Amino acid sequence: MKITVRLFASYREKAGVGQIVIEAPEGATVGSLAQMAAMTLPGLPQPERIVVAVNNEYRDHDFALSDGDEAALIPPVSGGR
Amino acid sequence: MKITVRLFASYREKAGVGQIVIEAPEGATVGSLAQMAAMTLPGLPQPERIVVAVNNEYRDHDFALSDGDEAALIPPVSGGR
Amino acid sequence: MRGRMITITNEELDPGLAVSQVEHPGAGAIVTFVGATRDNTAGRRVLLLEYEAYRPMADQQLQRVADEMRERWDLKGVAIHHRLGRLEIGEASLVVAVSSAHRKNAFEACHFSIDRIKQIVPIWKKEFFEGGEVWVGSQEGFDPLGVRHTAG
Amino acid sequence: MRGRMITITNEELDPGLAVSQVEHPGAGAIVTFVGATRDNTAGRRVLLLEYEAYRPMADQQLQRVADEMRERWDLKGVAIHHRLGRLEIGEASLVVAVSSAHRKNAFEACHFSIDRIKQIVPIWKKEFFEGGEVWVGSQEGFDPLGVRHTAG
Repeated sequence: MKITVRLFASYREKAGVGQIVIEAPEGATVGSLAQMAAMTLPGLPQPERIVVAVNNEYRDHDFALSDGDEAALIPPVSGGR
Repeated sequence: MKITVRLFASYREKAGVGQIVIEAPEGATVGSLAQMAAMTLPGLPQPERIVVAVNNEYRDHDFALSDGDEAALIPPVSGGR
Repeated sequence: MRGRMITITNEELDPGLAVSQVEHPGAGAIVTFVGATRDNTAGRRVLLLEYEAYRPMADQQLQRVADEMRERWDLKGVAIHHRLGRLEIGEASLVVAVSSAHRKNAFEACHFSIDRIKQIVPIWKKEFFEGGEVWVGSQEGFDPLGVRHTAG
Repeated sequence: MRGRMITITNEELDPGLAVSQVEHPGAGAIVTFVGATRDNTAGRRVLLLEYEAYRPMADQQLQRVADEMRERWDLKGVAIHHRLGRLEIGEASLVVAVSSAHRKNAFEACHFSIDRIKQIVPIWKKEFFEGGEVWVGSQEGFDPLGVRHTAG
């Protein structure tokens, strides 16, 4: 299934790209996506520390992905200050 | 000695006057002024509960008055809200 | 900087002016309080208000509140504007703006200022109801010298 | 009421607009927070800033903050404006205005909103120093789901 992965701020700059589309196996979860991302993209933290939003909602690492999902890797936020 | 006594808000309305000049004996204090005021002006609380400012400073009832002082009887304040 | 930072006025208050008065390159936080009169007090419908002050003592006591704020907290700027005269419901009677490097100081100092103004600044509010009017203020709690709790 | 009450914008923020958006005849208190970037962070001189957001998620999370405020406190109005793009030092990046009948609710809710925005709203700040730039944000404390303290 196709997952759009979006990157922001420090993640985007270190990866050198703001968006990639990956082909994930059936049954892939947020956790397996984080592992895949940490292996293929430079500058990400350890997989278990990557915070992920799926279709604009924060999801924990057990969350099952579906074909067409937009998954965003969310670096520590720093708005408001 | 001459003391100008100023009245505000509820005190002024009950007394029907905003300012009086009284002749106080030498040695008069804020406390004796409060007693005099409570006896002669209608609608004031008990003398020991009258808060007094002398020349724009809050003063306790032991404070000695001087000729020419301006003494204000200060009802409970209610600004800011 | 436009206007006086600590002021008592018959003019309509402008919260944006107070904010601009405390802006500072070292200020990360500006906390502003706007106090207005509600359309009811204890269930009674308020129609109109009037504020009266003993001046210049009220100006001096308002300045004292600002001085106490700066003594207790590390602040960049303090603006306090109090309105006098007749006010419609919802019009601002008080605006306090406080700036500081970190927000905690600004929040605490701003909150303190409102309590302190109600303790020591000789300003009085009259509420006009249908068929009545009353000067607000509780005889029991009023102790600007802070002595009653010790004098008993 | 002019403009959107919960908004993320590239335009300069106007604290007076936020205040006017939460005015209400039953509101006795309006507490406003203006967050701006200081001219230094940990002693280092900051020259410029840039804010980036993940939209529309950031808009939704900002609305969630406002919803949580209204669930926890009895409020009359909530306005939250967040700025994006390049900012000069001292320009406001965040304005929150909260109105309530009594001031305690407005103070508490306003303070809460700032902490909450820093927890869950996907907006990032980059600070530009002389000879360097850095995305602000601590990996350690970031836990928008609020699970790490239980998961260990």
